[in-house]
Amino acid sequence: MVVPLIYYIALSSALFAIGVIGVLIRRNAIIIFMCIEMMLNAVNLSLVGFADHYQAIDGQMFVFFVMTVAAAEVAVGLALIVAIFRNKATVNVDELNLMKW
Amino acid sequence: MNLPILSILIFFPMLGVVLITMLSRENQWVIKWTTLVVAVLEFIFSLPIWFRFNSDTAAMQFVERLNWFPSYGISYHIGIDGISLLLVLLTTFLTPICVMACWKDIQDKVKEFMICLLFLETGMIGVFCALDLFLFYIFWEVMLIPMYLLIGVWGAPARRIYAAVKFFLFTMFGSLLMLVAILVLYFYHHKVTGVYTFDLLKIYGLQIPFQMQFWMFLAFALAFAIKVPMFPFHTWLPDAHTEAPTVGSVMLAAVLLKMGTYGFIRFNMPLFPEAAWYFVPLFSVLAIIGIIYGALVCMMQLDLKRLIAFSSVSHLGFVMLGLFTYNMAGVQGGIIQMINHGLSTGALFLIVGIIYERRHTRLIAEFGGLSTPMPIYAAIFMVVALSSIGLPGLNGFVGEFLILLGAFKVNKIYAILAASGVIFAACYMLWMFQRVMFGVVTNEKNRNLPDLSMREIAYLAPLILFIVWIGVYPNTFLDKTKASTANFVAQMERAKAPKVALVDVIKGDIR
Amino acid sequence: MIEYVWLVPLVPILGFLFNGLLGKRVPKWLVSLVGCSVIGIPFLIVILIFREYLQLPADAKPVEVVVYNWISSGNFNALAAFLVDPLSLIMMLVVSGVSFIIHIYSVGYMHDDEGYPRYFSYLNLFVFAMLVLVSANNFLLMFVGWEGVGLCSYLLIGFWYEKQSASDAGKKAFVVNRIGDFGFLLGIFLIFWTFNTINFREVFSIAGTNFEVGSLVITAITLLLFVGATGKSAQLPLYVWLPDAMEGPTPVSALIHAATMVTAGVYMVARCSALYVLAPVSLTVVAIVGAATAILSASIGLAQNDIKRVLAYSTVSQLGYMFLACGVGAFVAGIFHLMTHAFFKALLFLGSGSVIHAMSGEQDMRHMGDLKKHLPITYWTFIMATLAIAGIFPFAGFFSKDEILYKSLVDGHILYWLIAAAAAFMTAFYMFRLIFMTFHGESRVDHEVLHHVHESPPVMTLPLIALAVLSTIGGFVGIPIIEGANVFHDFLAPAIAHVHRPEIHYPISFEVSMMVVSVIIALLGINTAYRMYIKRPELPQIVTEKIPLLYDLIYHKYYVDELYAATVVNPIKVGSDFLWKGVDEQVVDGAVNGSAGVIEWLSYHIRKLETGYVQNYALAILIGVFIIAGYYLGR
Amino acid sequence: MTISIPSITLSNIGPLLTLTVAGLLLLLMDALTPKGKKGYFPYLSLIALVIAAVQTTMLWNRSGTDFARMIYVDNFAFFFYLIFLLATGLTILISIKYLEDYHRNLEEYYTLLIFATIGMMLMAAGGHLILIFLGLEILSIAIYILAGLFREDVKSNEAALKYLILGAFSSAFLLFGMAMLYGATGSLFLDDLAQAIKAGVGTNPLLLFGMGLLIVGFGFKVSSVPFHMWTPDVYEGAPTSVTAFMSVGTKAAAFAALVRIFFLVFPEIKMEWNMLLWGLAVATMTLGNVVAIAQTNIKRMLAYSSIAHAGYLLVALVAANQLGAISFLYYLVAYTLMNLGAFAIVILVARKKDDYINIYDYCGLGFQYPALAAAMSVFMFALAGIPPTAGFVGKFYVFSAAVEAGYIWLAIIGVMNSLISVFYYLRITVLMYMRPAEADLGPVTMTPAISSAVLVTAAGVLAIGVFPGPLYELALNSVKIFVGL
Repeated sequence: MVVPLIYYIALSSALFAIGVIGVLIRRNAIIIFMCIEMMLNAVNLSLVGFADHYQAIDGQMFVFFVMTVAAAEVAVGLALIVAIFRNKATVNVDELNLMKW
Repeated sequence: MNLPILSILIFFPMLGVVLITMLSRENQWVIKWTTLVVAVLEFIFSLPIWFRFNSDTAAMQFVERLNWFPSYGISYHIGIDGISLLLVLLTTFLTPICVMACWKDIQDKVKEFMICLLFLETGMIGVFCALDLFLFYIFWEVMLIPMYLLIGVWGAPARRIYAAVKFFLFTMFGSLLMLVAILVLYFYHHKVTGVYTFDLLKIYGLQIPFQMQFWMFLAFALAFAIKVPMFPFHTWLPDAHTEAPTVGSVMLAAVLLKMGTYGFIRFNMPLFPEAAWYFVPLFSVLAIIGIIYGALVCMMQLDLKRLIAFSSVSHLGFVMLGLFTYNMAGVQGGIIQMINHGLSTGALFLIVGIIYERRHTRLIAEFGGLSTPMPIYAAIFMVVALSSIGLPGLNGFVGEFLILLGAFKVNKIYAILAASGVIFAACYMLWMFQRVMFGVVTNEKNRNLPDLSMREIAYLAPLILFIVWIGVYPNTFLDKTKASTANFVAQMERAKAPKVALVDVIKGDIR
Repeated sequence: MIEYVWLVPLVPILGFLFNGLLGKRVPKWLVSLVGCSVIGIPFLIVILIFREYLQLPADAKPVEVVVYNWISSGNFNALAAFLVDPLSLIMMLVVSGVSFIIHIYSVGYMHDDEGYPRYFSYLNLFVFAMLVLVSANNFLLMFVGWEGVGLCSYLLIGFWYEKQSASDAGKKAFVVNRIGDFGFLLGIFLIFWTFNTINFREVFSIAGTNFEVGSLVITAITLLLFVGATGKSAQLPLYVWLPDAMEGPTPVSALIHAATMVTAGVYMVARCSALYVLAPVSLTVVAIVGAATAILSASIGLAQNDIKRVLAYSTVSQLGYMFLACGVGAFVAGIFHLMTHAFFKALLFLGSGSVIHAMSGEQDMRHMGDLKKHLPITYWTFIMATLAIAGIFPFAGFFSKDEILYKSLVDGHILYWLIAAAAAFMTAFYMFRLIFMTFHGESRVDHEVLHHVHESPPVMTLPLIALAVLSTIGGFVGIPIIEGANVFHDFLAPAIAHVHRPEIHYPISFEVSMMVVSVIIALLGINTAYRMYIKRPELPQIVTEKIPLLYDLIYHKYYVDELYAATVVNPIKVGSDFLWKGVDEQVVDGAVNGSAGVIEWLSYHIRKLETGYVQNYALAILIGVFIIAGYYLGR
Repeated sequence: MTISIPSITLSNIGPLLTLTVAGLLLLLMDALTPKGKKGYFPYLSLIALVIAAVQTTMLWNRSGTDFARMIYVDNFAFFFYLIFLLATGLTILISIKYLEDYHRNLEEYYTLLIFATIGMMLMAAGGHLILIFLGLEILSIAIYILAGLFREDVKSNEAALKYLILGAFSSAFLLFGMAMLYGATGSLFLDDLAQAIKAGVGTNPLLLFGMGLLIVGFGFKVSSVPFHMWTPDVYEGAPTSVTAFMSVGTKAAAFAALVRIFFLVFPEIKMEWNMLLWGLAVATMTLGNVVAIAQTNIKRMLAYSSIAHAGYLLVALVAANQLGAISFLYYLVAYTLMNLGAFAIVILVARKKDDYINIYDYCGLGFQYPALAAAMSVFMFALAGIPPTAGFVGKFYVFSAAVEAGYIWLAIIGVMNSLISVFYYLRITVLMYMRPAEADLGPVTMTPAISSAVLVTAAGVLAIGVFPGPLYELALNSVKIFVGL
């Protein structure tokens, strides 16, 4: 059975949206990172879907790079969160508003 | 001998700036003398353009042209005609006077002050010489900076910063729109001729559709009207004049304001002749409002410099009225009135500066009866005040008369209304004079004011000389402008305003 | 010599420069010498020119002397050039002559003043301007003199600048004159754009050939010029400055505000007679204004107590006569009266100056009386001048005044005559009132002052005597009735145009009887004054109490100053204040600062969007995404 | 089955290689060199940058692609290389003293700068969306770390985290956009995308949304409204030298990619995006300038100013003509010089660490340190666009481009915005020259490195302001690749 392209797009969009909402509403920095991961993976899904649709390899190749980058970002992110936790004993993004206006 | 004389004039003060930069800040005396020498030399260097100027042609003279940025059509193109000749000379003439005038006034940050002054001179001469729109714009903007610093750093303590910033922003407001208009013009020129150029003389030949002229004229006019300043764009002027140090006020009044009127006659009118005709009523009425309004507001002023500032609004109204007549008398009157205003108002500011230096106040009420302790001062003040109110035999009259004569031909109502400004001028000037100079000395501080020193007489005397000279024998100066003005008038006569309703122009459906 | 006519105005200006620049550094006698001789020399030159002119052949007259091209722009050319013709010669003679006499008088009068050199330099400058005014060959150069004399008048009225009233008066004079000059200037514009020239003779000849009588443009020109004349010559409605001008030193009043400057308007109208005759409407206006001024100011003169103010109102009134003469087309009569008036009014002022000098500065006639014996020369010369102004035969005023009265009747209207006659009556009355109050009756002088009362030194009395002679015999140059005896008339004729109207010849008896009538009127006036101030000194008091309202009105000069203050001066002041504080600071500058304010306000509020919460920022990004998506979906 | 290995010319990526080697070398040296003896690191980095720059100039005028069309080898890329190298070099010069003041063993700083530079270069040269994305991420991750460099500083932490969260968030959008473009055309090569669009995918919604999301992603990097919110906070919190680097480097790199994509791939469907960008440009300029007025922290003020400058650059993008492309390049050079110069002064005036970064700390500077203040004035006037500085010429080009393309209103809004900007730039000069110093803030210590940075930037700002010709020719040469304009 061939899954129509639109399904991929719909699913990935839905995942992406969930990720976006997560970023917007969760207060814990780590969960926010996880939501961002979700957004990236949503994109990965659509890339794979398109690659399948076009019978081309580029899309799938892209996925690997995205995963790598995501990992790197999270690595930096976690390090930062650790540093912040040391300084402020919180990872709640609400409490990070020293700078404004 | 083919010295690039205008370039020398433009950049010689910069050389002075470099020189002064290298001098020690401690040694004020050396700095002042150096500046004075540079300024005087500059004046001497500028004399050849007077003597070697050919009055029979309207063409640009002493033209220099270098490719500056050829692929963009920008060239270093400078030259003068009869109109700019006088203004360049006015600038070089006034700068040494200003240096002398600030000799004692400026004790603080002398080095920077002198640098600003010379820098300003470069900018001003550049504006009057530039024949390339880009170059013109550069000079036009560049001279804002030294003037801004002069007002802001050495101005009167209370509101100098407000005045400086207002001056800068207000003037820049207009010139930025002009920049857009210049660009539009530039691309239009390319569209029509296939040539990219900012060269004014080339763009003169362009036939621009009226619709476009209309907007372009407005954009240019805004820049110049602010600088002039025409009502209702004048409010920066009283602040800037009042707060600026004496020399700043002098330069501002004498030269900077002329850049606005000069802009009209050099750019606005020849570039957009049809629109220029179309706008005659608007601008004449604004000029007349400026004349009367300025004079009336003058009457109630409590501050000497503010009063003179408003009188500038009034006087420049005359100039504008004259330029918008597009006939010989009016335009020549306008040009000569530019010079007159430079001399008279410049002198007035110097004169006020002299008592400001002694008393550190500009309030009219603080003075009174100064004629008794300062008779020479009184005499000079009187001559200058009379020149300012246009007494025949002094310079102001020649300009005002020719302007009104020209205006009368265009529209009698304009001339009648504008001439009433002459009455008001007498009112405010003489009333001010009375309050400052006449009566008995009531304020003890004024009792023993020293009269003018030799230095003060030395720098006022040349001004008085020219005030009388132009009044008695204006043809010396009128002759120089004759060919250029005739050319300008002929140029304007070739165009006529199309008969279209304003609404249609704005809507854009005139074709 | 004629070609050196430019020396006539030039020499005084040398005096101005000398006294102005060096006066403080040189001894007083040198100041006096220079000050007087720079007036004396032009007087001599004028006399020489006059003689030479008389000998010129008719076709060489008049002479124009071009010095240089003053202003030229396009086809506009204003030359610095002088016109020598009968009218200008008469004027130059009168001006330089009277000026010379008054300069000499001033040497005595101003001797102790601190500003002695300044005084002479101003006075010299005045003579320069006045001579330019009367000798110019074009309207613009005339205007130079016109404004120049206004300036000097300003300077000299405000000579004692420490006195607030003096500087006020000077300013008022200048500003009111400027209003008149405004009209003059517009007139010049109209002349230039009508005739393409401003040269007198060219204008007049073009006007004569190309324009009909009653032409609108000529009417406009002449009316505008007349506005100038009303300002300078203190006619209604611009006469208000002249009485105040008495704040100046008395010789100045004599020279500027009696003999010369104020007559410039009359001179100008006569000079432009060729235009005025083409504009009957303007002539009527001139006549009406003249007549009205004559009667109005004469009536004010009735109730003034300041000796100089009486003379000032009398001057205004006499100037009204001159304009009345011009208005009925009798330009020569106007000029004739101008000349005789210059003599006797200068004398009156100088005489009053002598009185004031003697009285240590007192000017109020109520504090005088019985000065005859103290000041004999002054008294007798004063009497002669008064008889002249009253129009008693054979004093100079008789001839000129009678001519005006006569002309106003035959060429004008019976009403003019009635008004003029009434004014003549009043003139005689108040002048003798002045004489009686000052020189006769009981002495009301302070004892303190009385000690110092003395006759003036010769340097002051000699000018009085010279002028007295002129006031007495000056009229004989214009003897009426007898053919050929009116030398003055014949001499001036070439320079003056005539009104085009049918010649009506009246019998000589009529003319003679009118003369008699005019003398009778004057005598009546004198008699009334005599009765009121000598015979029954209590009478004036009774009269004033009987007509308090009228008296009050006259005493307060019809409240004209107050009226002007309320209707013109104050509204302008209030309006200007409103323009400044209301319009300029609030509206115009308010718009400027307001737009800056709006941006600043925005700045302080938009920055609040930057909350510092990272999720809000993310939301902004999402909103941006929605906007973009919305943009694509919504198109 | 045959595998065709594409032929590659390594010298085409010579500058990148040099930097990579240098970066790795620095990492290695960091581990090997004992503490306290690492002072030569910045100079080593500088040498690497200079070598890269030389290599770039030697590559000049090469054209085409390499590495299987992954990399563009063209003057456009080279021009940007030079901008990046210049920016990095200047950043290094102004960093040395600043970092020493913090007494921190921060040698990885230089490595990270160099890696960030590599990322930027990849963005400018990338011929494939993956490569652009990778470049972007290399740059971003390096900057996340740099922003959080001062681990003990809460502000620095906060800035880094904000930047990271939002950066990743927007990267996701960018990526989604790329995916959509892929979906619409079936290729990730820019060339192929351009071909496909020319062939008429036209207004395929996937394409449009993809393009829109690219705008979001790059808009974030260039800090265009409404994706700009991070800018002030991050600029304020990050170490000043990093802020300086970010403000010019990231922006230039993102614009390089944006310009390359929009001018190469999307010119055919200009109608689909120009009005959108018109709106963004206006909003960006206006917001940046207006809000900057209210700022008293100079770093924050410069942040808003950088938002505004992004707005001006977007104007050039909207114009979408050759002049627009040229103005991009010119403007970015000018901006690099003037902004880095300004930040150099900010670092100097801040004395030790970031002690004095309030604008009122500039009071009286004009007569205490005339040369410093003069330089700052030059930068401020340049940023405000007043002749004869590079800033003016840059704006002049940008607005010329807009006028030429017929966007006169955009130009008018642009110039009015520069008017607003004059107000706050001018305020710095007001404070420096017209207000007396409020307190003695201690002496400003000038080191040769930072002085030379100030000198180079100030001289550069004036030089290319007065003689804009040569740079114009160079830029013209670089934008010839955009045949669609």
